[in-house]
Amino acid sequence: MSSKTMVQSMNEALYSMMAEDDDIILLGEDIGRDGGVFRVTDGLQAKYGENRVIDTPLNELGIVGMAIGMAMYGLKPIAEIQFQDFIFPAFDQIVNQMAKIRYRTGNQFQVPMVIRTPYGGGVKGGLYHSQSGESYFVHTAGLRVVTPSNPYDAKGLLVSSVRSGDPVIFLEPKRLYRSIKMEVPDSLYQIELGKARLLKEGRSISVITYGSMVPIVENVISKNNIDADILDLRTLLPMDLDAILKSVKKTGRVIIVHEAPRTLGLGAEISALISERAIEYLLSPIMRVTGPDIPFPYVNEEIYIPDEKRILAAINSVINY
Amino acid sequence: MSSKTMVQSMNEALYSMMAEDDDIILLGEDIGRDGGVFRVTDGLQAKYGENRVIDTPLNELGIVGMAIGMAMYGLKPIAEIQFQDFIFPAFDQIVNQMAKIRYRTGNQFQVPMVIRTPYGGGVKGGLYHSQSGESYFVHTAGLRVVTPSNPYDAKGLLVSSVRSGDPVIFLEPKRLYRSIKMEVPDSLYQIELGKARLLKEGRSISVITYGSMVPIVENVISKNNIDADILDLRTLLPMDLDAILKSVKKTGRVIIVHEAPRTLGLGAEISALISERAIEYLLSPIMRVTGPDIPFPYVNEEIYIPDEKRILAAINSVINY
Amino acid sequence: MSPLSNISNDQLIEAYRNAVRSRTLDIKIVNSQRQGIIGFHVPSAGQEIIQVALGMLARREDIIFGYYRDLALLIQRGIPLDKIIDQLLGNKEDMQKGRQMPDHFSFKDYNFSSIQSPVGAHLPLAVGAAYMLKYKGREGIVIANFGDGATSTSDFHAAMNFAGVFNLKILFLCENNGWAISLPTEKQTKGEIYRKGEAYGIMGKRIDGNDLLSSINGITEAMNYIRDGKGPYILEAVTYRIGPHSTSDDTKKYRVDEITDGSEKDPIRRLENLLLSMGILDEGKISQIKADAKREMDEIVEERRKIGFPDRSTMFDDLYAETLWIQDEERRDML
Amino acid sequence: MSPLSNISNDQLIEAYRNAVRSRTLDIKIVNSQRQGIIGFHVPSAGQEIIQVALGMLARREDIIFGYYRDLALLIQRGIPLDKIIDQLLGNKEDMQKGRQMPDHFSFKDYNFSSIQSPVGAHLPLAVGAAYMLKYKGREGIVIANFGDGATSTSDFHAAMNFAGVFNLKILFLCENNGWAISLPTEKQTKGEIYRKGEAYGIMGKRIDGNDLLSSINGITEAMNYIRDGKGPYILEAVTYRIGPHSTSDDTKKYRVDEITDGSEKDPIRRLENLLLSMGILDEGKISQIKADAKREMDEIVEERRKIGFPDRSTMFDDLYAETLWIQDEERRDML
Ligand SMILES: Cc1ncc(C[n+]2csc(CCOP(=O)(O)OP(=O)(O)O)c2C)c(N)n1
Ligand SMILES: Cc1ncc(C[n+]2csc(CCOP(=O)(O)OP(=O)(O)O)c2C)c(N)n1
Ligand SMILES: [Mg+2]
Ligand SMILES: [Mg+2]
Repeated sequence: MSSKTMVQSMNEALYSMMAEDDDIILLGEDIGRDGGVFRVTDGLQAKYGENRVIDTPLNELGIVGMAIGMAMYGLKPIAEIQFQDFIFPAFDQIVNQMAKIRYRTGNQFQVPMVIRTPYGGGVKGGLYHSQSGESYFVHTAGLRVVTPSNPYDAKGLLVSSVRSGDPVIFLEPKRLYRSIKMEVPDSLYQIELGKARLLKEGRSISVITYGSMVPIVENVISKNNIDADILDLRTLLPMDLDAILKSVKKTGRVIIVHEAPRTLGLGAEISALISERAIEYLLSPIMRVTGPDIPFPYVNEEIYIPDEKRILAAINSVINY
Repeated sequence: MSSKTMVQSMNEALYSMMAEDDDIILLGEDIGRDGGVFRVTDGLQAKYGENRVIDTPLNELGIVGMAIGMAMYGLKPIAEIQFQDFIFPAFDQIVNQMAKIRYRTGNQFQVPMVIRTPYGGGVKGGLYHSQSGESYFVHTAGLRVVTPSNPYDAKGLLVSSVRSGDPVIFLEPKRLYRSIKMEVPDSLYQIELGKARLLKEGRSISVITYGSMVPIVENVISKNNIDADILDLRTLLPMDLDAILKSVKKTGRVIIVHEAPRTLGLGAEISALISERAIEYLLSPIMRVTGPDIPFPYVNEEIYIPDEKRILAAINSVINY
Repeated sequence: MSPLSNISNDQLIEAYRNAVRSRTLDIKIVNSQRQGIIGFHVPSAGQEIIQVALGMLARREDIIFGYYRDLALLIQRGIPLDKIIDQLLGNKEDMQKGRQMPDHFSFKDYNFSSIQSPVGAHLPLAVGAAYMLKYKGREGIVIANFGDGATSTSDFHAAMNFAGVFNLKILFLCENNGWAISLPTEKQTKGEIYRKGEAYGIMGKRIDGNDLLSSINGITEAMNYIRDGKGPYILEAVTYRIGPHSTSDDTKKYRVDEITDGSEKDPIRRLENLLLSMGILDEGKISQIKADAKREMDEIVEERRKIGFPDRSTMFDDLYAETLWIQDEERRDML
Repeated sequence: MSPLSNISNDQLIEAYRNAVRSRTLDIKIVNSQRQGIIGFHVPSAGQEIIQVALGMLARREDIIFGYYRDLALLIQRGIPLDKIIDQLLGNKEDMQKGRQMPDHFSFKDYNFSSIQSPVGAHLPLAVGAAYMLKYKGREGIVIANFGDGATSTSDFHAAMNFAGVFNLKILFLCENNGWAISLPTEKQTKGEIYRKGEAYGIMGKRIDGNDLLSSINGITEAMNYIRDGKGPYILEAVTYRIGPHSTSDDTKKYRVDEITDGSEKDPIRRLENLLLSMGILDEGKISQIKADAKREMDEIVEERRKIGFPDRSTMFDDLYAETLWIQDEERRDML
């Protein structure tokens, strides 16, 4: 147990899993000698060699496609896409291959693999180093989608993702890579996929969020002494429906906070699930506090990401409805 | 005016627009000599030549990317992607280029282009000739997304799409290509983008749908004498929020019907918009009748697509809530 | 030394028989499609010889990533006919549970990978499989088949480049049948397919894929090169699509036929003439092979037709290692 | 005949001056980044000579699709410095309204297209622009610049193949600087970049991009070929990334420098020596050019810094020809 950043806890997870299981292979751009542009794979090539920590040519389709082939034939590849914004060249491989192979082959082939990729804004990355694209994956049955919000979860969820036997999109909130330090066990542990974490209990409102927005939401709630449930989803596909409904049925009021654009952002699905199944418990509208439906701009990026002011306003409007 | 199928009305729209405007160029796989695998571009190469109706090599990224470059430099390309299932190799070009160029260049460049592509199941196409991927595009600000449900709308919406000056994803419900014939004017006309059509008025429920599901919904409603508003969205991005809210505020009950998978299908956004803005008018849960969250299977495809039974059950459950 | 010196007469007869069986089945499927028994088909007529040659030379441990037009390869690979037909019918015995369109096979037990519709998308997967062989130090090579159209895809480019960089044991076999639906190869690319390897530091060669000797020679040479660890290899097998692109395709708009079924240029006829001239077969034997194939295919389709379709509830299976609440709920609600 | 016979001494001095100005600005930006004035930068140090040569030979009507490391090209192209700095600062005068990261320029008025981050993604667009020229019968060619890493992208493959098939007037100019972030070119591909054209029936050549004569010669030859309608052309300009990949990059892990700023191998120094030996420049003039550049860059950055940032509400503009209710509402709610 020691204090670690998310980058460190994930690096450690990779290090230890690779020590245990020769079938785990890493591949991606600049992940080897350079240790990854965010250093998540730092030192792993030196330890495990060039054949296990593979610096690939610049082609995301190739990275993902090659990983799929490895996974079909017994390996457990963990691919890194340098920024989530650059995953789209591989989108056909993800949607039409990775997500569908187990199904289309009648379970003859499985695709146990993880695509790790940093997402989200707040690092002055402009249109192409800031995107939050989780919706594109959550809409794709056959995938699992996971997003940690702190160093402890990052390690446990990564281990569970690798061991799930399924293809997983693992979205890493890059803004939190080094901004939070916390005690993280040195050994391997798992956090069950598909389970949300209720990180604060309250009675007046349910605030549902995940990933990069969790610390901001926690801040608003505690600073303003709001009597709220805060739910950190952790897994976006499948979402923890039970936890969502339980909280909403208790509080009768809900806001959803995410950084991705509003239209068909994850908030839409959460809202729809609630008004399908628990509308009679609702005491006010379901509000979404999200990024706007525009590309992520370089200047004024702080306006893009939901801030304390916007979140608080939504909470108040719902509570005082 | 004469009776036309959707294939015919679109073919006519293309024919006439090209006659009027030399800057309109078609490109895609097998659209020239062959006239397109669904014959939408039949005869156009013979009329307008190989340089204007371009048979491209087999690369969707190339088709879309080339069209974007044309559009930036004064042409008005209309690209065909043979099946919507095959659009994903071009996804990076769509999300990161086509949708963002006007924005990122500060309006120095515009991208007036249309990607036409057949979508949806019911033609025994299995996993890769049946997909309804509208969510992937509707989540992408900078695009317009349009889906006609009949030959008249197909022509008018296509004309408006080409003239909009914006990048448009034009999703053609392939199951309806030849199954409906109706009177369609021979001359060019427009249907305003962003406006839904209220195709039946009623008081007890709002049924919101679009594209391939429209005829099925109409059938259920009329067969069962349901006193419903039927809203055919026509444009999926931007949706006609006013029409949706107006109808829902009147009826207080709503179901959404689409063929795409449920999780983050368009129904999620519609539901969320309603419970954000009109929850106090609701008399029952917002129900979604959609395709399931599985790849589109070859056998048993009729179970995948919402049928009269499932739609009726949802209507009844909402009305009798 | 005869190019066929390593091939016995029995093997030649077997190759011929399998080509004929494939063609016979191909025709049977097309007819079944017209009768509504089978939903769809991409005929392999005209491409049997290169496929049979490949099937002869591929070893058990070699992993094949075929594509949708590789019927003769499946047959030569020894995949039981009933399993093939079950897939075409999408019946209850289909290993894929009726989920894929006809001709989209997966036969893991036969080291025959999974066929998808998006053209070329299997090629990077083949590279991954080849990487596994290398990493695990396993015997065997990977063989990836595809059409001329596939060489234009992004997947082809990524796969070739990665294979070159990682120096993998992989044979890229392009069945250049002259067409990608309606697009002739000369409009598909201005490069020569067998020379596309030069962009990736990969050896390439063109062979006559309609000639068994040329095919066997070319494949043998390529495989030796690959098995020796010299690197990947791209073979362009020039062949010819005798029929339409698929049962949905109408070739009238874009094509006047050059090679017709059974004509002198038909690759099966060419093999027939070769074997006749070598005295390995005679007319009687040929007639018998054809008649046997006809009976065999008629019978097996008749037999497998009787099998029912997969249970509806199975359509919600096999998305994940364990089912999620989403599909469980949808199964419950929709059935 | 001297390779430079068409180039006047004044042009040579101008080229040198622009290379120096570019390098000076490059250093100024890197320093400004450290001081928090500019957010980010991809230095172009080491690649100025090929860029300046290109800028000399590109005509006004030629459409350039550059990439993020083309600073010297912008300068040689005659794009006003203030517009360049405004983009780097993302200030109110930035033509792109502060929306893109530094080095992601668009200057339509100068026939300089729009730079994006996803590597290679502009290449198919360049093909579309070249198609427009052909379709409209317009003068000029398209020039598309990119790095060695970009040759691995799917976009490169699609663009090259389409350009070949449609026989377009397009110059693919690869600035092979030896690296794609930390990946050396020999691990990027086992093929030679200039020979990648063979896969597409496209002519190719390698030149020393750090030598002005070689660059001018190579580009002239390629452009003549293209302007004559003989087809597209790929030039591999061998150059060298002197600095890190970007201001966020730390090269220590993966690299020992071969060419350093101002060393004998530095392409600007090479040009300097050439012009000295030709008697076109002397040490005094050189010092003055350098001092002028330093003053110019210091002054202009100081001047443009004073300009404020774009109004927040502009961030909701320019998604569509007319704004939609969605962005209108979000603008209202969020500001
Ligand atoms: C990515 C993608 N785009 C388009 C299609 C539609 N399509 C199916 S087969 C085909 C032509 C393939 O030609 P080729 O690779 O030469 O193989 P062949 O069918 O001739 O054997 C096309 C365009 C597809 N299946 N996948
Ligand atoms: C599609 C995509 N993948 C990854 C990246 C991250 N990235 C930015 S630059 C770069 C290397 C580019 O190398 P090269 O093309 O040689 O150009 P150079 O930077 O050397 O000039 C990478 C991997 C990106 N921008 N786009
Ligand atoms: Mg072909
Ligand atoms: Mg480089």
